[in-house]
Amino acid sequence: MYYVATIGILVTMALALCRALLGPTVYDRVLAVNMFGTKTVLLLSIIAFLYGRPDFLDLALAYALINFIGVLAVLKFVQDYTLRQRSQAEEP
Amino acid sequence: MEIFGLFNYWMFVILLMTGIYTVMSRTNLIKKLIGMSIFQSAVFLLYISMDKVDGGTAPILQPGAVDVIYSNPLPQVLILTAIVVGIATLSLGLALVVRIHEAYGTIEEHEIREQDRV
Amino acid sequence: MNLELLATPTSWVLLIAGSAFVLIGGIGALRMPDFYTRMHAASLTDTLGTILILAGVIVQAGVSLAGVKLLAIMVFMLLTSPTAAYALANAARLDGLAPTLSKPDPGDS
Amino acid sequence: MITLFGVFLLCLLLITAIAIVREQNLFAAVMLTSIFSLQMAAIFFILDAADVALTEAAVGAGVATVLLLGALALTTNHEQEVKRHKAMAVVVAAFTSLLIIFATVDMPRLGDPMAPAHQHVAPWYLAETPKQVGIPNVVTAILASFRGYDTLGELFVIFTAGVGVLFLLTNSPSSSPSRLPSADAQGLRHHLVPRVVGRLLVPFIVLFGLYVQFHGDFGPGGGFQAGALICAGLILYALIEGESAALLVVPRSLLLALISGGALLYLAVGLAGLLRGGNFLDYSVLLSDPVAGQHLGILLVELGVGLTVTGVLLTIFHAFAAREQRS
Repeated sequence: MYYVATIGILVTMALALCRALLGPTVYDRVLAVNMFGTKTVLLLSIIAFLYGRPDFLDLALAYALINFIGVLAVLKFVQDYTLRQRSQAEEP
Repeated sequence: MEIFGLFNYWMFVILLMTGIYTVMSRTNLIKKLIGMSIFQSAVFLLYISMDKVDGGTAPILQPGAVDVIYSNPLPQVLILTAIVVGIATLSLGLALVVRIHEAYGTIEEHEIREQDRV
Repeated sequence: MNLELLATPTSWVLLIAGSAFVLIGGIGALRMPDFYTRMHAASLTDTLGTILILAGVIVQAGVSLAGVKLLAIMVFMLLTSPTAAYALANAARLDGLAPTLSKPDPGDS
Repeated sequence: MITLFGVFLLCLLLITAIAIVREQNLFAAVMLTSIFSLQMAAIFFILDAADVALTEAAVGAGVATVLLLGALALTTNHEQEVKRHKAMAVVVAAFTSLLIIFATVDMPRLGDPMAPAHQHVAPWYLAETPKQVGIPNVVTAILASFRGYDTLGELFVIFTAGVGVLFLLTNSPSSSPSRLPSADAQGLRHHLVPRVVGRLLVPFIVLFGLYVQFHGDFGPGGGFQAGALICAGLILYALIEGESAALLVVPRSLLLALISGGALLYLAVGLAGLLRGGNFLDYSVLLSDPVAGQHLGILLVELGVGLTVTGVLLTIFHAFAAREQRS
């Protein structure tokens, strides 16, 4: 039964990768990264059980905790970028 | 699964060459650094592929268990440290690129060369 | 005894339902027409799929350290995944990415 | 079946790598890089390398993306299309890959228990770790004890890289001081949702980092992973509360103390072994009971690694972020 769930998650990963490759905007790619991160957490937790070593859930826990830092960094990057554009537009 | 016996190594080779190709054909310095990190990841993949033993499990001993096959811990030690060293050296490279951008106003290799020639 | 008999089919149903939701989310993220609808499809199903799949595995794990860890993973995912969606939508909006509004009906002049 | 999952993930990995190379927008390329890292972590886990996967997770999810974005903010995010030696590069890469693929035919198949790599020292490490070191995680035992010299060297490479970044990025600003609005330095403070969730999660991330640090003898973990995790937590704090608030929590002087203190702690443990009549980095002589001595030595050495890695990664982050506000 774990196999069915694993296959479902792997197919979703492939779909997310398609979205990342197609774009068209960069935000679609960030969305794909975020989806991929969630799916990785699920995949790692299921594979830990498939292997019969549930003590390796630490990995999925690490991803669950820090995976959204990348998206927050994107928000900060875009915010700084637009602020810079605006201040440059005001200068001349 | 016999046909996939060498698949990991082939993927390693293709990834390695993707990295090399990026470094050779691109002029953007950050792109070159990303290419180098792909190259590095390919090497990680080679080492980790070599640690797998059929029917094995990760080399963290299970108390009380007998007849458990463990995968090879040695490549894991080498790669574990290499990943952190990799990010540290990558950021050193990025710092150099930032300084180049401040000095030349560009991070394209051919434009830097042109400015040097003048 | 009865509970154990019940546990396996329950976790099967949860796992399959969860992977179905995850898959639907993936298809939605691929097929929807613009960024905001794609994000809507992906982030909503992400949450439900995560709950269902992790609940399915928790039923298998039972009351143990693994079960507690899975519960922690679930709680943290429920906190971080909507936050990431918020940050992403905000970044896109800040950058001036406009949602595609419904096109005027061609029959309608 | 799991082999097939691995093959599938490897195919996705290759597609991602090619997409990274073809992508002209560097911002998108960085995003694809973080997908690449997620796939690498999953593959490492499938190939039985839990410790390595945890390291890749800790470094790839938080720190790497943030650093690359920081560098992009300081330079440019678009790559110029240049036709240069492209055909020749393709030919060289294709020829070399055919050559190496030809060489792989002689390699042992994946998972072959009779492969030379599994015959030599690996069985010795697996058999001797419970007797000599007495901890379950063989990876940590080799990392900190059997091959302690290696790790000391790696730690000093990281130390040197951190010092190098400090030299490169903290010189006196050549350009005029900040022309950005001061709101820029405040991070994401006016975004309520990330702020609340972030403030809630920072202590958990740091706590989990400490767990990984001190549980590394028994499960996947150790100084390298813990350093990257704690650094990710502090980076999160810096993102939501702004640079200056983060520097109040962990000031620059403390960062420098962490960087050098960790490396010195490692050296000091090695020298303590020498003083007590053993070899350099021989922990068995630290206490009267050799196994307890190994425990103490590994704990201290991993602590040193954790301190230095946290310090270096955080210093690098601050160096990039401070540059951004100045330029």
